Order: sequence, then C-alpha cells, then structure tokens
Amino acid sequence: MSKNLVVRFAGEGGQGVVGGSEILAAAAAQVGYHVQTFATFPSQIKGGPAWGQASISTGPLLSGGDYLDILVALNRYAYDHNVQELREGGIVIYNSEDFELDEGGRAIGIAADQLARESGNPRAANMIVIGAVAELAGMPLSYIEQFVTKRFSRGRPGDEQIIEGNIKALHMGAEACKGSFSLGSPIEDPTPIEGERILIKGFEASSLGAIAAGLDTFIGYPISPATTMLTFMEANLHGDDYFVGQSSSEIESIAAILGAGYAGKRAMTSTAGPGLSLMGEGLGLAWMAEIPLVVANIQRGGPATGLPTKTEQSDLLVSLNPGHGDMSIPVIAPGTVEEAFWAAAAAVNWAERYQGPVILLSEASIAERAEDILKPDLSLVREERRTVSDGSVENRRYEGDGVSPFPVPGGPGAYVANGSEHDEPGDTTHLPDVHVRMTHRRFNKLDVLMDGDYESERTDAPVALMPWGGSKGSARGAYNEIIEEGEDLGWYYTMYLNPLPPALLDELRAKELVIVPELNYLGQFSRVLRSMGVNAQSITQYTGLPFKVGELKSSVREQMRAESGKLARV
Amino acid sequence: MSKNLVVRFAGEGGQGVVGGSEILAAAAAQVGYHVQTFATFPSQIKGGPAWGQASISTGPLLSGGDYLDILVALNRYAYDHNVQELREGGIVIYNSEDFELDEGGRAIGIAADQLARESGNPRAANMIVIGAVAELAGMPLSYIEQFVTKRFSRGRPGDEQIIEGNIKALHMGAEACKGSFSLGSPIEDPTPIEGERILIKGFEASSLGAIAAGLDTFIGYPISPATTMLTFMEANLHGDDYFVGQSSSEIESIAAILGAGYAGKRAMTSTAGPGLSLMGEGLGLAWMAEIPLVVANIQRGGPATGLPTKTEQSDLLVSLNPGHGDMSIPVIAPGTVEEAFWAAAAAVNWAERYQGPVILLSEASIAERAEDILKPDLSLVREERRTVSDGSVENRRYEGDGVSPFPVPGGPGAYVANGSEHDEPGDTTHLPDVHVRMTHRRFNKLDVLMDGDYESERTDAPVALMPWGGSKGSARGAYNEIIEEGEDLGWYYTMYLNPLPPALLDELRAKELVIVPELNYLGQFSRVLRSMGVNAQSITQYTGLPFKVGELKSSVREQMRAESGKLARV
Amino acid sequence: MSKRNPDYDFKWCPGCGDFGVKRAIESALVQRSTEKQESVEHTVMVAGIGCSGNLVHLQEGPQPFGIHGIHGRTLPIAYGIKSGRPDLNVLIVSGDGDFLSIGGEHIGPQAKRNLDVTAVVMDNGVYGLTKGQASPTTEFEAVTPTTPYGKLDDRMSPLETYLSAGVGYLASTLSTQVKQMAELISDAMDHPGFAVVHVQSPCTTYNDTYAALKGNAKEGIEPLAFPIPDDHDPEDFMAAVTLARTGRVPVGLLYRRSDSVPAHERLRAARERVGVKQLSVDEILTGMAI
Amino acid sequence: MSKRNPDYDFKWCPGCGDFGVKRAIESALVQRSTEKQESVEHTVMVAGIGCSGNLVHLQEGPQPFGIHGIHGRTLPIAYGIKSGRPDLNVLIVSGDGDFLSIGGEHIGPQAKRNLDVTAVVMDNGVYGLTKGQASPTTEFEAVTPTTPYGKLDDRMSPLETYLSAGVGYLASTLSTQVKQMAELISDAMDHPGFAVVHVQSPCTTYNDTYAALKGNAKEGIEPLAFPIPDDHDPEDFMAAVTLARTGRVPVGLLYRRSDSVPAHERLRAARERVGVKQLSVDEILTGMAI
Ligand SMILES: Cc1ncc(C[n+]2csc(CCOP(=O)(O)OP(=O)(O)O)c2C)c(N)n1
Ligand SMILES: Cc1ncc(C[n+]2csc(CCOP(=O)(O)OP(=O)(O)O)c2C)c(N)n1
Ligand code: SF4
Ligand code: SF4
Ligand SMILES: [Mg+2]
Ligand SMILES: [Mg+2]
Repeated sequence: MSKNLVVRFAGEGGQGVVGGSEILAAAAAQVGYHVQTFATFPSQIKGGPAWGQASISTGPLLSGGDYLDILVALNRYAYDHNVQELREGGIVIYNSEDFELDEGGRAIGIAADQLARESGNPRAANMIVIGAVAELAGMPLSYIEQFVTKRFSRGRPGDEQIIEGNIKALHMGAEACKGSFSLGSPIEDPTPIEGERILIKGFEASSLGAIAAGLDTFIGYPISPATTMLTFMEANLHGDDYFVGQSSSEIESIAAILGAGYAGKRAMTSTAGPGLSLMGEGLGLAWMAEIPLVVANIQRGGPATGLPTKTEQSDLLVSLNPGHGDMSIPVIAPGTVEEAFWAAAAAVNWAERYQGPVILLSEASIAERAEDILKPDLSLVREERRTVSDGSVENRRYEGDGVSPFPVPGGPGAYVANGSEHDEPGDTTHLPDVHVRMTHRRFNKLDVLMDGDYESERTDAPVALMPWGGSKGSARGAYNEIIEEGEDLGWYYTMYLNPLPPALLDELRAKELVIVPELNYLGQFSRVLRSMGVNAQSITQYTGLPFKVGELKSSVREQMRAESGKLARV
Repeated sequence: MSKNLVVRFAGEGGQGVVGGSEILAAAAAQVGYHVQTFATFPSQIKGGPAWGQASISTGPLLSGGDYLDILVALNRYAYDHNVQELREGGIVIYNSEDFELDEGGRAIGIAADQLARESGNPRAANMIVIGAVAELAGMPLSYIEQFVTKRFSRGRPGDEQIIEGNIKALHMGAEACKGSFSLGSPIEDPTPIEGERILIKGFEASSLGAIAAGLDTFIGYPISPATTMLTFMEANLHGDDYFVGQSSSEIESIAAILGAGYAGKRAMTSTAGPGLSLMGEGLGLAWMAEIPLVVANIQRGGPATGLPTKTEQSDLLVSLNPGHGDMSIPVIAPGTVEEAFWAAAAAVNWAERYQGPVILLSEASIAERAEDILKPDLSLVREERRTVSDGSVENRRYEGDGVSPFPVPGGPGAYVANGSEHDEPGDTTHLPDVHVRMTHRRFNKLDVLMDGDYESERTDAPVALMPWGGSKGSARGAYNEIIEEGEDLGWYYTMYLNPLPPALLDELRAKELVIVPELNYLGQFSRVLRSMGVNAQSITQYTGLPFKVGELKSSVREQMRAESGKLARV
Repeated sequence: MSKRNPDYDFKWCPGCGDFGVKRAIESALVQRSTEKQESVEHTVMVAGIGCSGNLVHLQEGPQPFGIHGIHGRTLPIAYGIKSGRPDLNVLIVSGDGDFLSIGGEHIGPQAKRNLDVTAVVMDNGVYGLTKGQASPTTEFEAVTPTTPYGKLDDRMSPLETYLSAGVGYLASTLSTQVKQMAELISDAMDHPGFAVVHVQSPCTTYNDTYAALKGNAKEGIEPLAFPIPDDHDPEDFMAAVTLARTGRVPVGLLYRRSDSVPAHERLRAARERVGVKQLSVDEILTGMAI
Repeated sequence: MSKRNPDYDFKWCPGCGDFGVKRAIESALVQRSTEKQESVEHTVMVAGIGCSGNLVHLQEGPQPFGIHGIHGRTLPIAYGIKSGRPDLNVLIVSGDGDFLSIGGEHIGPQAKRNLDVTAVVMDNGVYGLTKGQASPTTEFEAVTPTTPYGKLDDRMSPLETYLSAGVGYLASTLSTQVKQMAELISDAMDHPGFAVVHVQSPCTTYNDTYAALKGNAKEGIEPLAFPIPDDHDPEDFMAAVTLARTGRVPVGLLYRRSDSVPAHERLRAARERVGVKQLSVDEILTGMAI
C-alpha cells in the first residue's frame, strides 16, 4: 500500500484537464485525504498544452510530488511531453479516440467521449476518466460517489438525475479498465483528520486573510496570476463598508489605494511583475508620505511580459527597493496556502501599524493551487488600526522620530501629506537637517515590525537550509529526507522577509553556510542575506515550475559536501 | 600665500548668486586657475534661499572645499545660514542696503546696487561684488578685466561700452573695500597649465560624450536635474541625422527610445528618480527583447518627489534592478565632470555592444557644476555599432547563447522583438527549457562588458577606500590627507559599477575591509559589494549636499581604527 | 511662507496667475464654510507637481486637508480618497503639464466613472517649475527650450478633451476673474460628479499671456478671452464643443450635464438593486468546508 | 502555430473576430507589395498585449518586422521607431484594453504630433486574454467578473476620443468585412499622418456581439452596425463627431483631415526654414575654450 497518489490530466486548454484534477482532489479531500492541486497552461484562452494535477496523500503534503503515478493523456502531444515524469510502474490512461499507444502493457486506452455519450450524459467524460483512475489506483468508488452526491445536492429539480448520471459514468470508467492491471501499490485508506477542514486556493486564502484583518478597499487591474484576487473581492465584498474597483492601469491602482489609505481606509491592490514595475514611484510616495497600503504581488516569470502563467520567485529585489531613493519596503512572503491567509492578514496589519506600504509577495504556484487546510481560527486574527490623531499635536503630522498619530480627513489635524521632503506639518523643505531627521523617522518606523516569527530546527548544525515563499514545501521535503539519512542540517524559515526577525538574523549570521533554494536566476534572497552579513548561497531554478524534491535534495547535499570540504581544508 | 580660494555668493533665487559665482570662476579659469562651481537652490523659480560658490585653486581641484574664504551675503537669512562655514580669518561681504553687521572687523558692507547705479550700469551689481572679492582675496583686477574683455567682445556695436562699464564697476567694488583689510594669505598666482582647456558643466560633458560616441536619438521629459541634457540636445543637434524630442511622460520616453533602438538607432533619454521609477517595465522590456538604449539618470534626493534640487546617490539599487524578474542592468557612474564625458560615451557603446539597456548614473552635483578640464581628446572616443544581421541566420534573431547579429527593420531577418519569453525567431513560448536557455543568453551577454578600467593604489593595504560617483573628489581629498599623515590605506575606484571589472572584484574580495563613502542612507553600494563577497562598509551622508573632506576623513579614520581594533582582537 | 507655517519658504514669481486662483479658492472655501456650514476638515485638496500644485501649502484661512504627491496623479489619488469616503469634498489643484500631459490618461476613466470631484486646472501654457518647456497647451510654433524651431505639435484643446471624455461640468475662466472663479469653483463643487474649472493662469516668467488674453484695442489686437454669450445653453453638448473649438478662451460655464449621477451614488444604487448579502469571513470559509 | 514558426502554439478561440483582422492585414500587405512594390521588410508591426496583439506572430504571407512589447505601449514604441526612421511603415495592432485603457494616454500626444502610423484597434468590448473583465468599451450595465452589479462606468466612445484628440484619419469597421477592412487599412497607411482603423472584433468566448452588430430582422433587433451614408463628407469634423455619437457602429471612413502634415515632415520643414548649422563635437568643445 502506498501513502501518496499523484495523477496528472494532460491535454489542451478547454478539455477540462484542470477541472478533472480539481474534482479528483476535492473528492479525495472529502473522504479524508490530504490533497494539493497544481496546474499549468499557456497564456491563451482555448487550446494550447495544459495540464492539471492532483496529489493525494494520507499525510500532510509538502509538495505536489516529483513523479506521476497515473498520467491521463488526452492527446499525443500531452503524452509525449509528460510521460518522462511517470514513475516506474506508473500507468497511462490515454484517449483512444485520438491516438494509439503501446506502452508495454502499462497503458490503457479509454474512449471517454464515446462512453460519456453512451452513459446518456455527453458532458461526463471527466467522470469516466476519474472512475478509471480510481479503479487503477485502488481507491474505492464509494469515495467519489460521496463527493458527487454532496456536490450536486443543490436542492434543485434534477439534482438526483445528475448525481445518478455521474455515478453511472464513474462506474463505466472503472468498468472499462477493470481486470486490465493496476498500480503496484494502491493508496492506503485515509486516516481521519481532526478539526474543521476546508479546501481552498491560495488566492482565496490571501483575499480572506486580508478581509479578516479589516480590509476596506480593494482596487486592481487585471493581470495573471493576480486577477483572481480582484474578482474574488468583487464577488465577495458588498455593502457600504467596502469598496472594490477595477482600475484603468496599475499606475491608477497604486495611486488610488494610496488615496484610500490617506483617507483612513485599509486598502490593497493585487498585481504581478509588469504591474509592480509600474508602481515604483507610487510605492515611494507611500513610503515618503507615510500612507498605509498593501500591494499583493503574485509573482510570475519575468522580466517584461515574461511568462504570464508560470511560477517564479524573481521579484524579491524589486519589491524591497521598487523605486528611487532610500527606502526599504516591508515584504511578507507566504510559503503555503495556509500561510497565504496569515501573511495577508499580517500585511494589512503591518501597513496600519507602521503607516506605510507593505508588499505581500506571493507566487503563481501558491495563488492557483488548492489545498486542504484546517479552517483558520479566526479568533487568532488581529485587526490592528493605525493610531488616529486626536488633534493634540495640531497639524504636526510628521512630529517625532517614529510612528505618530495619523490625522484622518474629516477629523482634526489638517496637514499636507507630502511626497517631497517635508517638515513636521508636511510642507516642502530643502533643509539638510530636516531631510536627515525625516529619513531617520521613516526608517525608525520599521522597528515596530520586528515581531515576525520564524521556524528553526537543529539550530546547532553549522549548515542550514532556508527556503522562502513557495519553495518551502519542496525544501521541507528535501530536508526531511536528508535528516532521515542521518545528516546534520539546520532548518530556518520565515514569511517575514523584510524586516527579518532580528533573532533569526543573529542565528543566520552565526552559520557557516545558509543554503537558500529559490526560483530565480540571480539568487535574489541569498544576495540580500549576504548583504546583511550572512554567508548564504542559493540553489536556483528558473524553469517556470516549482522545485522537485529529489533534485533539490541532491543539490543541497552537493552544497553541503562542498562546504564540508572547504571546512576540512581550513 | 594660499593655494585655494573659496567664495560663496548667498542670497535669494533671482539675485544672480549662481551667475556671480560662475563669472568669478570663469574669470579665474581664464587666467589659469583651476576652478569648480557648485550651487544649491530650492525648487522654485524666483526667490527662496540660494547660493553659488566658486572654488579657485592653483592645483587641480578634487572638491569644492570645506570652508569659505569669502562669504558674500545678500540678506540676513543668507548670512545666518552660511556663516558657520566661513573659515577662521574668512571675510564677509554683505549687502549694506539690506542689513547691518558687526563681525569683529571681518565684515564689510557694500551697497552694490547703489554703486552699480552710480557706475551708470544698474545691472552691474555682480561686477561690483566681484571687484570687492578680488580686492580682498588679493587677486589682481587685471585677471577679471581680461575675462570681461573677452566675454563681451562679441563683435556687436556697443561691446566696448559694456566692457568699459563693467570694468568701471569692478574697480568701484575694489575701491569700496580698499584699505579695509584682506584675507590673511592672498591667493598665489596661477601656474600655467599645458593643453587646450575648456570650462564645461557636467550635463554638457555627458551630452557631448554621448554625441561623440554616435548618439542619434534623444527623447526626454523635463525633470530636475536632468532637463539640462534634454535642452542641450535640443539646442545642439540639428539635421537629418538626429532626432530630439520632448515626450509627454517618462513612460513615453522609455518606450520611444526603445522603439528607436529597435529601429537601429543609438538612443538615449535623461531623467531623475521619479522618472526612473516609471521606467522599470520598459527597462525590463529592453533587457528581454535585447534592445540597445541608454537612460541617463541624474540623481537627486529621493524617494517620491523628494528633494528635486539636491544631490544624492540613492538610486543605485533601483538602477541595477529597476523592475520585476531576473535582470542586471549595466550601470556606469561618472565621478567628475571629465568622467561624465567618457562615461556617457561608454554607455552608448556598451548598449550597442551587448544589445541592451544601460544606465548612466550621474548626480545633481556633477551635472550642474562647471569645471575646467582639458579638452577631451576626441581621437580616443570609440564609436561602436551593434553587429547588424546580414540575414544569414534568416529570422532567428535570438539564436545562440550570447550576443548575436541584430536585424534592423528595412534589412533582412524580419523577426518579432518580444518582451514575453520567446524562442529563437522571437515567438512567445512557455517551455521551461527555452526560458532557461534564453535567461542564460541574456546574462551571458554581460560578459562582453567586462572591459571597464579602474584606479588602484597601495594595493597591499588591508583596508581600502572605494568611493563611487560624485563622492570620488571628496574621498580623494580625504585619502590624500590620510596617506600624508602616514597611514596605510588602499584606493580603488571605477565608473563601471555593473558589471564590475572582474580583476577589481578579485582585489576587493581580498581586502580586510573596503570603506565606501556614499550619499545615501542605506549604504547602497556596500550592500551590493557585500552581496558579491566583499567585506565592505559604508560611510553614509544624506543631507542633500556632497561630503566635506574633513568630515569624511574623520569618518574614514574612525572606521580604520575600529577595523584594526577588530583585527588586533582576533 | 504660509500663514499656517512660517517656515515654508516657497514663493511664486511676482504677477503669477496662481495668486488669483489661490484667492478664489480661499474665498470659495470661506463662503462654503460660512454659508453652508461645510466643515473645512472635510475638504481635501489634492495637488499636482508644478508651481501650481504648491498652492496646497499656501492656502490661507480655514485649513483643508491636503495631499501633494507625485507628478500627474491627482485624479487617481482623488479616486481612492472618494472610493470609501464619499463624505469628503475633493478639490484638485493642478497645472497643464501635470493634468494634461503626464496625467492626461486619468481624465477619461474618472469622467466615465463620474467621480465626484472638482479639478481646478491652472493652465499657463508652459511647464513653469521646470523652467519653461513646452506643454500640451503651448501655442503652435512657440519657441521654448524644448522647441528650438517652434513647437511642431498641434496645440491641445483642453476644453474639447474634457468634453469628449465625458466631464459633466466644465467652466473656463481667467486667473484675474477672482470673484467669478470663486463662484464657479463653488458651483462645480456642488455639481454631483466630475467637474473641471479650467483657468488661464499666466506665467509671468516663461509665458506671459496677460496681454494676449485681454487683447489691446489700441493696437487692434483681439482679446483671446471672450465671455460666453448669455444665450449659450450649458446643457447643449454640441454647442459646448463649438465654443471649445473657437481657438479662443470662452469665459464662463460651458457645459453641465443635468442627469449626472456620481460614481458613489451609482454604486450605492446598484448594490441596493442587486441586494447581495455580505457574508462574513467565517461564512465564506465554512462554505469551503470539505 | 504560424507558417513562419511551427513551434509557435498560440491559438485564438474558434470564431474570434481577430481572424478576420489578420486576413485583412495580410491582404493589405500583399496588395501593397504587389501593386506598389512596397518592401515588406520596411513594414513594422507593433503589437499590444492581449489576444489581439498575438496577431503579430500569426501573420502569414510576406513577413514584416514585428515588436511585441508590454501592455499599452504600442504608440510610444511606434513614435520611437518613426523618429529616426520615417522610411518605415508602422502598423499597430492592439486591443481595446491595451489601446484605450492603460495605453489611452498615448493617443493625444501622437495625434498632436501627427505621427505617421496606422493603428488597427481590435475592439471586442472586453479584456479577452485575462478572461473577460470589463474594458472601457464594455456596455454600460454589463455583468462581468469585475462588474458584479453591472458595469457602472459610462461606456467610452473610442471614435469620439480619437476625433477630439486630433486623429487625422479615422475609419470604423467590422471584423467580418475583410475586404473593405483591407482597403481601409491600406488607405490609412497611405494617409500622411496618424490614422486609426477601429474594428469591432467580437470575442466569442467572453463577449459575443456578432448578433448585436448584425441585428436580427425576425426578432426586430436593429443592427448596431450601419454603413456610413454616401453623402457623409469625411472632411467635415462635426459631422464625424455626430456619427461617432450615435451610440451605434458606423462602418466606413468617418474622417480624413486633408491638410495633414505628418510629424517627420513638420520637423524637416522647420529645420530647413530655421537652417541652423550642425556643429561637430569638436566645434562645440572648442566654443567652451577658456
Ligand atoms: C515623474 C516626474 N516627471 C517629471 C517631474 C518634473 N516636473 C515637476 S513639475 C513639472 C511640470 C509642471 O508643469 P505644470 O503642471 O504645467 O505646472 P506649472 O509649474 O506650470 O504650474 C515637471 C515636468 C516630476 N516631478 N516627476
Ligand atoms: C502592465 C500590465 N498590466 C496588465 C497586464 C495583463 N493583461 C494582459 S492582456 C490584458 C488585457 C487585454 O485586453 P485587450 O487589449 O482588450 O485585448 P484582447 O485580449 O481583448 O484582445 C491585460 C490586462 C499586462 N500584461 N501588463
Ligand atoms: S515660473 Fe511661472 S508659473 Fe511658476 S511661479 Fe513663476 S510665474 Fe508662476
Ligand atoms: S478570448 Fe475572445 S478575444 Fe481571446 S481569442 Fe478567444 S474569442 Fe478571441
Ligand atoms: Mg503649466
Ligand atoms: Mg479586448
């Protein structure tokens, strides 16, 4: 028996490959498995090579898994381009209406469309395939029947018929490959999971985290893979307390949420690289005039229009310093779907607390994947609000050398929020000592953000692994295996990339070597760490896809060997 | 006798304080002194505290000088805010029509306007003051007479009269303070300087450097302190070979010079921080699509609208990584007015050679100051041109793993220049291996830019001083004094900040400590150096003004002491 | 120097048209606070970058809130301010370069939304603060530091631009007409939706148009400015376009859209109509239960 | 997949209007190269980001140069291309989001310069590539993923926008009218100055307007599209504005400015008139001699 099952549906955009993987994952989640989905597709609406994957496990999933147990190939191209990732002993289900295969007996052709027509529901091709997958994986059909029943019990006339039809299709699919052969080790039964579980995508988690922390205003311009946050907000925020709007460009977005933040609102936008690159001046203004706001930047491949639908972690440097002049923008980068919720809540709160811009740095692979998580305990979500001026310092909004009360229009303390260097009332100045004083004030404010927490393990090891963002899962997978193999390796991780928790920084500085796996060419985070006195080195990958655990593990072990060789020579 | 004379004219914008200092400097340059000017004024057209300064020396000038020998104060505010910089024994000339002073006999009141009216030329107040300055500094009036004669001999009727009037005013000014007192040590006579000398401002030098290297197209949007390059180009480039245009925004500027570069032209824009922050996406496109272009970014105080008329070196980080995704923009930063010429020429050539964007990173203090330099030897200026495609690889513009022939529209090799990830013919792709291949190609191209030269001295010293950009002069002044005092300190300097000359980087990595004086808060260049494995530490200043030699020297010596303390403890 | 802050030392040049605009705004705000008991703290002045934008620091009398940001972004900042705070009165002060060149992209979207703000645009036909370069409203063929052969681009007609973009209230006036301008500004602020008061505000240093605007009877120079005829119907769009296309400067109210429903009202009404229930975060999460 | 590059695998959805536009451009380019011996390598296609912009990779037949850059910047890129290379024919292919929303700021400046380019704008009233959000030309009250209560912003009239900006040649047509479109595009390319061919190019996936454009006689639905009457004088600006303001889709040539002098001609003529001598760098430096 096996603990994991990885199934990939590969075909063309429009053939429902992403939907198929999501249904399978949802069904598995419902009966108690842990699941994770992942999908990749080109930047076009219909057609083009696409695939969706469901990873199903009896234990918590760290990553999507390196190899496929079952590949569903809807056309020849899909087969040719995905079969290399099939594990030994894995099975191919292929669309026998489209092409023929002879895979040493490990391939089984199904005429899904035809079977669907025969089932009486021509749109049930997906169910046919899922039935076949379940059969081959040794997963009881009853699991999926449960899901289908729940999903289509919507209290509408005809529900029952639809349920029946789908269940029929499931069985037809299973029947179609019964007795052929099966996966060497079928997946174990799920073990019951405590607590209230939900199946949620990354973009939903970060949208809801921000709302839970009190978000009032969301204004964004469509761009992959950040549009989903905008449309989620449009669909879920109603009534006088909220404002959601589509802007005419990212330059309008950043200026608009700045206006909202100035007017006392907790405001946010979502964007991706090209949009972020247009926001540098506006982010500088928020830093300079001290206006709370959050930019959720969902990383895709860059630069320029780049790789709109692929994942990458290459916007870190520009997030920290998105514009001219001295600034250091706070950055929080979630590493899992669950963290996406908490990171967004923290971003809204940080912006309020230090009165300035915060970047929530997520990435396509997190935003778009679905995962089963425990329902976040909302009683743990703080809702911080900036200290509002009561007018006691009159109009001296920029008084003092740190965070000071914020005058909200309509209330006392009328002043000019100013993006030119300014004195305490906010009027423009060119005096050297005022520029020095205000620069200190702006940087001092970061001190109130030093509360980020972090994970650490095996802190005595001279060499440590420290991933960031979405590479956390694969890195943790690699780490676990390395430790199991008896090696000594430390583990550090935080979502709070800037400012880094000071105690974490101290620990990192004491290491011989900190290994940073990251999905970019430059080794962006290790550069930042080195500039802060940490001996960090990156393991980079820039394919538009996440790390595979096995490959990452070899790279980490290689760096460890090189380092211990170096130490031995000393 | 003294080798230097520093005179500051302080008053209001519109009172000719900048003009006064420039006339004095020009006159001194003409008789053989070395000169440097410096001015500072607020962001407004008329009025507001402003001053201009002329530094005059018998030897080459490294910086404007720390203290004033003569302060000309046209109003009480100007006196109050500048007198602290007067050296002991220095003299104040004040406008006795505006206020009264009693400065222990070291202040002399002159009613310049009234005297000017008496001279018959009411606009000669400046000349009256300059006459007084010359008298007090012990500089023969004949020097300035020479200048006046040359300057106003324009072959127009009335020239002679104007010359006579001005000379009369000079003498009246001198007369007005004759016998009162004088500087303890008058300035030495100039020593003849070999070669063809010119008096030139930084923005003129960088404009001309670019033109000398073959610039075809210049498109810019006004912004201090970069407008002067735009208007210089407008005034100096005519005829079919050139195009100069004012754009409607910096977003238009960057896209337009990108279009020009694509069409085969050597194109440039000038801007300052706020404009640069709007160009991140466009610079990424130039990197991605491999289009040559140059952005001259003349640094002012930041972030946001910041300090438009002050000097700072705080745009380094954003210049290196101005947008999302993996890129590393070549940056050349001149340190003197002379270097401004060569840096601009190099920037144009680098862009052509590696077929991508280059940032010429200058700063207000260099762009705006006048200096006497030897006329650049134009026979040393190279004019490089990109290798143009002859069509032999057909439309495979992005073929190979480094710089490849460039197809120019109208010629063979029609392709699509593409800002999305693309294959060899420039068509969009999402394939992992192509993204990897093209990323390598783009970074490999930097290899052809490893030819930057650098200065190095006392390379055996464990600690070295390495300024960048406009801090070079003050740093060199401090360095010279430290060496004279018998300390051991290395010296490194280059204009080529990215990519750094590899041999330089090797040398720096071998140092115990590299001290980097820079005009910003973050210590931007030392961060970059540390990220490259150099133990660098900054000395920062962020007042909107250049370093003073004396202050910088103390800071350097302090860091040296701290370092040797550290070494001793090891 | 401003009353509020003696340390602030910015000054306009003598004779600058912006002085008149400042007085008109001051008087409009005083009038609104005395006659309408409008609280000045509910007024936010959003300033562009340029000589004109510095008005926000120079305002005397009752002090509104202000925001002085980056070049060209007054409108999107105003959009954000109004988005959650329709109770605030937003007054934009900007120049021809700021509002019509780098910021020109924002006029259309806000007009289509019908954002409830009033923009006072100080048009001096030049980039003042950066020392006299051509702006979109600089005369055709004018020689400036960036147009050595004379300006070769056609002159933009701001009034036509506003109208075609859908601006629902449009007045055009002169900086010297302080009293009328004050009235127009107040009237514009009363208009429920996007309103523009476009002011010819001469730059005495780089583009002194006082004489051209007034004309000179003796020398037979027709004034550029002319009062909008009494029989002009401000609700007649095509008539407004015709006035805007005279190549001269009409003074008065050009256009007012009578059916103007501002952005925040549209949203409120639509939400009421659709009547979607707001779920709590807990409810949404529960809906995702496995 | 394109003829030139079988590895290129982008596809439009079946029935997408952009197919028709592609055919029209192909046929215009073929016609120009055969009838006028225009070298296709002298044509540069500048593409926006969107489904529409992908046309640049799909072009069959004679291959022009192409540039496919970033969202909204076709016009400034074209400005740069033409600046030093007036010999190149620049053809812009862009969508309503790209050209009229994020890129809208660039129309005015290029119209005032009278840049000699032709823009083919594929208007499908939606952001196609990002999956169906509202664009400036989406119908008022249309429900989309970003307008849950129906679109609350007024619909923009692109034709009116072009006209007021000063675009000197303006045609409006439908993606189904391939032959007429090819002629209009070629005519627009012949126009010495800024020309726009605005095409209703329906998005079958997110905003299928074929039926609305054609109308339905049986169901009594008036077609939105109507041919521009023969007696329309394309040199009559106000008549063009009136056509643009019908709320429907006029098909044909709306406006052509007869006195059009393109940007590069203005510059050439002005330089000739002023006749400034170009100094060499050496001469300029020598002029600074001390
Ligand atoms: C992004 C950016 N680009 C350029 C500038 C420089 N700049 C400051 S004011 C100004 C023009 C102002 O012209 P206008 O709006 O007409 O104002 P005026 O000074 O004439 O009142 C410019 C270009 C800037 N501050 N920011
Ligand atoms: C700066 C930036 N913002 C957003 C995007 C995302 N984006 C790509 S295409 C597009 C809209 C395209 O709409 P349209 O121009 O109408 O083209 P269509 O797909 O409808 O043909 C957007 C918003 C981007 N690529 N760059
Ligand atoms: S430069 Fe012109 S606009 Fe600016 S303050 Fe002076 S007169 Fe006014
Ligand atoms: S989404 Fe619409 S515009 Fe895009 S290809 Fe499909 S039909 Fe055409
Ligand atoms: Mg102006
Ligand atoms: Mg569209």
